[in-house]
Amino acid sequence: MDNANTPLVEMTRISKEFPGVKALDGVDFRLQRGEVHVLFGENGAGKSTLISILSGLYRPTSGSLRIDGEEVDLRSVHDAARHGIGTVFQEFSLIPTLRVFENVYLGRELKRGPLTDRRAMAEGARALFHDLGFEIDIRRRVSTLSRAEQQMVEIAKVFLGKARVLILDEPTASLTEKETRKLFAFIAKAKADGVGIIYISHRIQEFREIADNISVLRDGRLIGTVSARDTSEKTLVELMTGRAIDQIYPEIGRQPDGRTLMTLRRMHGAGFHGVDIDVRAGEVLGVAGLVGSGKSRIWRSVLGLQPIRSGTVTLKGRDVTHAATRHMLRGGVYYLPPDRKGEGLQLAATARENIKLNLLGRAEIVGRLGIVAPRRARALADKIGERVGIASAHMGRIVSKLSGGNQQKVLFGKGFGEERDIYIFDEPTVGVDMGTRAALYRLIKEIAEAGKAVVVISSDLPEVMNLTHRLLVFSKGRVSAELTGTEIAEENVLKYFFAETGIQP
Amino acid sequence: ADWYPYDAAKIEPPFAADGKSVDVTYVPLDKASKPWNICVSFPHMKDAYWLGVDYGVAEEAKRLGVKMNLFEAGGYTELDKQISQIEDCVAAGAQAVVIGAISADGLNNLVSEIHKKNIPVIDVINGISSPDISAKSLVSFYTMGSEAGAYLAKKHPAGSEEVEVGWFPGPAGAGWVSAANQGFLDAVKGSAVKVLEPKFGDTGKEVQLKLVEDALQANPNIRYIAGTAVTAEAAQGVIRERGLQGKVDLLSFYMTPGVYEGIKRGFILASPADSMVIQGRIAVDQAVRILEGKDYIKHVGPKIFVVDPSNIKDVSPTNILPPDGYKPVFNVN
Amino acid sequence: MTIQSSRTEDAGAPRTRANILLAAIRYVFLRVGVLPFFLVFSLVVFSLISNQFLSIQNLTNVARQSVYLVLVSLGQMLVLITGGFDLSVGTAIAMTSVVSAMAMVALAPVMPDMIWLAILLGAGAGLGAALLIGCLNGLGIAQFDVSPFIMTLGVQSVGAGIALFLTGGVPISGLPYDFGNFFGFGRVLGIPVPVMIALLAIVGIWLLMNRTKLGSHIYAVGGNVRAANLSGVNTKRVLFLAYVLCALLASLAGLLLTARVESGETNLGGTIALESIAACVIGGVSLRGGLGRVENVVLGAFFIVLLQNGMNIAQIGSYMQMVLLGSLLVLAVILDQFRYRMLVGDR
Amino acid sequence: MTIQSSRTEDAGAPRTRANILLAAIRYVFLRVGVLPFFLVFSLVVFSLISNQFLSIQNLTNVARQSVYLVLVSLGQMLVLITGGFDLSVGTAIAMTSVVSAMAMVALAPVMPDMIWLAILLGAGAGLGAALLIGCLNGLGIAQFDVSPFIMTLGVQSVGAGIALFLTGGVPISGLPYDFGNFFGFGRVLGIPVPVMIALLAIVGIWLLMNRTKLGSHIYAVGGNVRAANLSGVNTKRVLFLAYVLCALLASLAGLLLTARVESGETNLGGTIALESIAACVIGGVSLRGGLGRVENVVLGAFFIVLLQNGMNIAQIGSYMQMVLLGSLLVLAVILDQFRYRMLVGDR
Ligand SMILES: Nc1ncnc2c1ncn2[C@@H]1O[C@H](COP(=O)(O)OP(=O)(O)OP(=O)(O)O)[C@@H](O)[C@H]1O
Ligand SMILES: Nc1ncnc2c1ncn2[C@@H]1O[C@H](COP(=O)(O)OP(=O)(O)OP(=O)(O)O)[C@@H](O)[C@H]1O
Ligand SMILES: [Mg+2]
Ligand SMILES: [Mg+2]
Repeated sequence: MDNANTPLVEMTRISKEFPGVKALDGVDFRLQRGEVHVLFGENGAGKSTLISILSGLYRPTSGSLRIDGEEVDLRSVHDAARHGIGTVFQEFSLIPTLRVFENVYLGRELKRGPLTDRRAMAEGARALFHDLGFEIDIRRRVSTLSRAEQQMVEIAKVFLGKARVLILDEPTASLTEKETRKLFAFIAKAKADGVGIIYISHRIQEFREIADNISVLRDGRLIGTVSARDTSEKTLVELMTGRAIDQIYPEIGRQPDGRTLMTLRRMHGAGFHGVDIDVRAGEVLGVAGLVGSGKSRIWRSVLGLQPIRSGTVTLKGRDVTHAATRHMLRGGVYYLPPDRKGEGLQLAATARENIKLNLLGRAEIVGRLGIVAPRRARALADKIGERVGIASAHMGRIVSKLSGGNQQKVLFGKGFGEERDIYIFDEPTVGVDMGTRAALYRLIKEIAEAGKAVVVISSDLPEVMNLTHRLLVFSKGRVSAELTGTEIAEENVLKYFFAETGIQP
Repeated sequence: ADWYPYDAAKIEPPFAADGKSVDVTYVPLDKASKPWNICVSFPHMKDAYWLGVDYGVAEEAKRLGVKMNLFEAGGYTELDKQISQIEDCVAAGAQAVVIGAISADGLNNLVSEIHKKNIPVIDVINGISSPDISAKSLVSFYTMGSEAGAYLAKKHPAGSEEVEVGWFPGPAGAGWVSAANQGFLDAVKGSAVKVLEPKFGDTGKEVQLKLVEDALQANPNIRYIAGTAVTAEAAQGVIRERGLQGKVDLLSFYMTPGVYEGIKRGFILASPADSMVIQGRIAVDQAVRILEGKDYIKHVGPKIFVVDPSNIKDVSPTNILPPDGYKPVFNVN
Repeated sequence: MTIQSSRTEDAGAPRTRANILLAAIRYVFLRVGVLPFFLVFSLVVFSLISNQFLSIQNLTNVARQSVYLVLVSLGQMLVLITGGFDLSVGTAIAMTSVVSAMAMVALAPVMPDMIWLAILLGAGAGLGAALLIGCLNGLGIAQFDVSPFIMTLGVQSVGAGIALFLTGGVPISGLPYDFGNFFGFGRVLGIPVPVMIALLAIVGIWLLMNRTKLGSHIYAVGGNVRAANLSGVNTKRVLFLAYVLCALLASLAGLLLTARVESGETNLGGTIALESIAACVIGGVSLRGGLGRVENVVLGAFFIVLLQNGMNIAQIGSYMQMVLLGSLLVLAVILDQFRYRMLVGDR
Repeated sequence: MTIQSSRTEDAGAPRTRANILLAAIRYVFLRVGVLPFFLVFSLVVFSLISNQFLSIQNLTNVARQSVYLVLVSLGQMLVLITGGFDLSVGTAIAMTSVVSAMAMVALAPVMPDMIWLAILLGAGAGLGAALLIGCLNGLGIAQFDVSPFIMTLGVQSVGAGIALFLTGGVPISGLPYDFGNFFGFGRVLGIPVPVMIALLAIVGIWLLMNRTKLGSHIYAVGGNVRAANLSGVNTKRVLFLAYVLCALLASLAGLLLTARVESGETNLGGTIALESIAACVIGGVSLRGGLGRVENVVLGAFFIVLLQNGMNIAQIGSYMQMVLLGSLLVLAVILDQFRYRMLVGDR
């Protein structure tokens, strides 16, 4: 306290390696009291990893960490909390089975004597939500809340603790304008109290409003720290990507009048309301939208992964509205899930085995009695591995030990196991570095130009804008715009992200 | 065909550990004066032995015209369940309780509680150490073991050629097992019978089968295999497989249908019979006598005799075994 | 999902009496689970079958018998809520019984004037043995991340072996009379001491789960262990403590049982692990962890004892009892499955 | 983490002989698990203790004794790989034994000239009873999403009740001689028939798991059920079939055991559920599902029987055996945990 120039947080030469990925590489980072410091960078740049280290979730492979000038070794989130660090994680940290106020006070329960004081906690939570302007019944179970409401609880949680350092990892991802305003007011107040704030967001337009400084990360390295006032959005984006866009994104030829392979009509379900979509052969259809906009869930319901309340799905003229996942797959649809560890891969199996699993529908591999021809299966799997660019040495490795990029290639390879007509890629390049991305984009180009239908769902805006022929923008469970050709431009897309439901320009 | 009069032995003085055995002839009552409610509790009903006791208890209740109501705890680890079951049946209005105890000491409390309510408790088969027991209908497993040992000792008296015996007394630690073990070892002392290290093990057929195989493996000179009924039953196949018929003989120290059949077919040499059916019958008779204030023998058990091919034709199987195809009877009304 | 769609139905239909009844049943089912229905059903059936059943005497009987299962189930509940289970509670009981009895028998002659001290020390020794079991379980599961199934199974086998080894399978008798007289049969204010102690334990665990930090953390760890970790909960410590508490509660039951049978026995608690899990599940504790209420677990344990008592009194053969109990268990879980889906929503 | 750091060490240090040995141990451990180490260790210890142990005759003895556990473990492996487990295999064995024996005893007098037909029909009846058990388990677990623990526990209780009800606990004797003579004690080409059948089953299951679609799907469902679903696997059907196959393999073991003991018994297979799980775990099957190899499971089952045989021959008391087996199990799982982390990486 006596030396006002000591940074509140000082991270020096921080590196972090995960098996196969170097997530951070010698990053320096400082945060002053009363500063709002934005971390900016593309997916997988290492933002979350950096703040996870500061939050005690991960320990750095190397580097040092000082808080208030004092060197600390944070061994757990609990540890970090004791040093006054409060974090809203990108991945929610709420207990679904507990009530809102229990979640808010989890880990720092109020006590009277030896017992916890539930009434005081309920009161405290109510007052806090009132101050924040979030309208949520604090007695509800978190499992019954919507994603936006859960986000609010998450935010409330960190404002409750008297934190000296506030870390907010994409807090506004699923908030409405109104709640975002309230949040910003609160951030301003905390800032005035001398709290240091680390803010992560992909919404450049927010930075001008709240940020003092912006640190840009790319591929795990710190590219630079700039002042928010003097830096244009264009410069930021250049810093972020670091290369000319056209080097990464291939030009994909479009079939002029592709057959309509799949149609969705008046689709209703959890997270989407009244959606009509046509999927055409030889075309890349992009789907963009904020988190929770329904852009993923509409396709998941088509695939039979979540229920469809009403509406029809037609696949090549057949009604497949409530078909089971495997029937959709057999009907020629491939779905690449966004969560490759949770839903995509057999983590304990080799890359080859993962690809082989999708070959079992082929008659030349599996005989009539269900007997697999092992050599043929292996040869075919290796051929597919080659096609998607997996080094042959990697084919026999346990897939969880491959890098994220290679894992994603395996996931692409699974799609080539059988003849498909429609490829649905949900976040096809999540956590994948630039080089691999270019390779994956070339695969998408091959597929589309071979006359298949491709759907790319992505929260990576440049990706959907540059790859797709036709772009659907989702907002609050509805298609707020369908853009083609030159209409696909950043400001246009952003506008429809926040567009109130269904208003057409 | 009535079962009585039956050769029995009473212990004088009753309940004394060093009591003397006196031969008597047991004759039960003809009929009960009214349909008393008698509750019976067994450790389990998973083998033919307890089924035999069940048969005796149920038949005697029918013959005397009393109500019987039986519980089994499900195994020798279920002492707490046995206690609950006995409490339940007392609550349901039992006027006398017959117990085949899981633990010799663990039920003492309960017994004295029941005793205070003026409900007689009869100890059947296993033995209870409480002084509040009204009567005992049981034989000692020490005697069973010693009968089996004596049978061998007689065949191979001191001075004759030494013979090796593999000995499989049952699960280590169970009260009846240590008693039988002691009896067997005492009885062969001083004879030409050499008993190998006892092999304890659960009385499941797989377990005993393995034990027998391993023993034959380790000691190729074995002449006899003696042990639980399950051991003898399980060993028959092994003996046949290894072509050891006539070279290795089998003995059990208690009787089951399988052993009986084995003796009849010549696969098993001999087994003492404790007439568990009769023990059950006597326990019910004792209960009724106590309830009706009649004379009764406080501590009695059927006389033990060895069954072998020489006498098997004369033995009435319904006294020492449950009949073929008998299904457990839990209630007699 | 399910909730929402049926909610709309409810709103649409006219509020007839049947609808209200159905809504009430739905509400109770969602809040408490299947137990109240099972309980009411069996009370009705048994009291129709036998008029002994509803007598005061029989019900106090059931209350006293259920003490042991209630205590063990409370412990089991703690670990079930964390998302695990404990198969070694039976061993904890046997160990406690054997060790405390041996200690008392050894100490009583040494300190004949301070018999209560001997009893206390003996009880302490028994609790200590169970503590060891709990620590082993906790260590393996929290620290080495061994599956609770294998860990507690292994400890169960080891513990049973040791208990048998200590006694040779022979009951240890000759405990101080005061021990059995007070903890087994004594009464305080007209209430049997075991029932008294169980009531205290219930209140204690209720407070623990509803009014303490540890309790909230146990729920949190079971609800979502990663989220709990992100909220600063020391998840390993919580897991460890849950297993330790579970062993101690089982040990308490073991002490009371020892006092009841007045001897140290290895053959106690053979099936209590499975019974206590069943009691919890019937009491609405989710095997996925995170959900479960003390009062319902107590009711669940009480229900199982009541059911066995009722079946005994109704003279249902024990084979039939096995069939009925097994089916009931599966039925309860299937219904609980539906309930869970309704509560948490089908993702 | 652990791997990487040790790898760098390996690379940095000079390749001494000790290093090569360590690397070899590491490699075997990662590929096969702890079993080879346990096996070598116990072989050495027991052959030092007793010179009977390593005789050909004793080893064939062990081979024959292990047949039953091997068969059940193969079935258990199937369900463990799907990520569940089956506690009802013991009941499947008892049911098979009782039902097939009853059927044979009933049929043999009816068709005295076609005794083999009676045997066949009896065996069919036994397999049918087990099939029912398997279907029940599969239905509850695959369709109603009941936890395998509760489902198989419930079915176990129900099945045991029914088996006891059918027999009253009395062995059913009077089976056709040919049945016992052939399936229990017969030899074909000098090899005992049970060993022969077990070998056939091993080959069959090996083919199933390594050369068929169903096998790949079983691995896939256990490895990641959501990913399997997205790869077009009918996950419910696969789960169902795994439980059915498990029951049938247990049933086969039950038939052979029945032939061996020449009577229908309800108390066969009392502890085999836990033993078979232990055999699988020691054989490197992960309780998280997805991992496990047929040959290692066979070795694991063989190892357990060998261990028991060795302990019997070495005259180790049965209490001590419990302690040793329990500790070994926990140790095996802790080591397996490390192996899993090394293979898959932390979380
Ligand atoms: N637990 C983990 N194990 C392995 N790799 C990981 C882990 N967490 C992150 N990574 C990898 O580290 C890199 C950086 O990820 P990080 O989550 O920090 O990115 P980010 O900048 O927060 O991205 P986003 O904008 O998508 O949130 C990515 O390549 C990611 O795949
Ligand atoms: N309001 C919500 N309620 C429940 N789950 C949600 C909600 N919003 C998003 N999710 C889930 O959170 C996960 C993350 O969503 P993601 O980041 O992919 O955004 P998204 O693609 O816009 O999601 P979605 O299309 O599902 O709204 C998805 O699995 C989604 O199902
Ligand atoms: Mg991030
Ligand atoms: Mg998405």
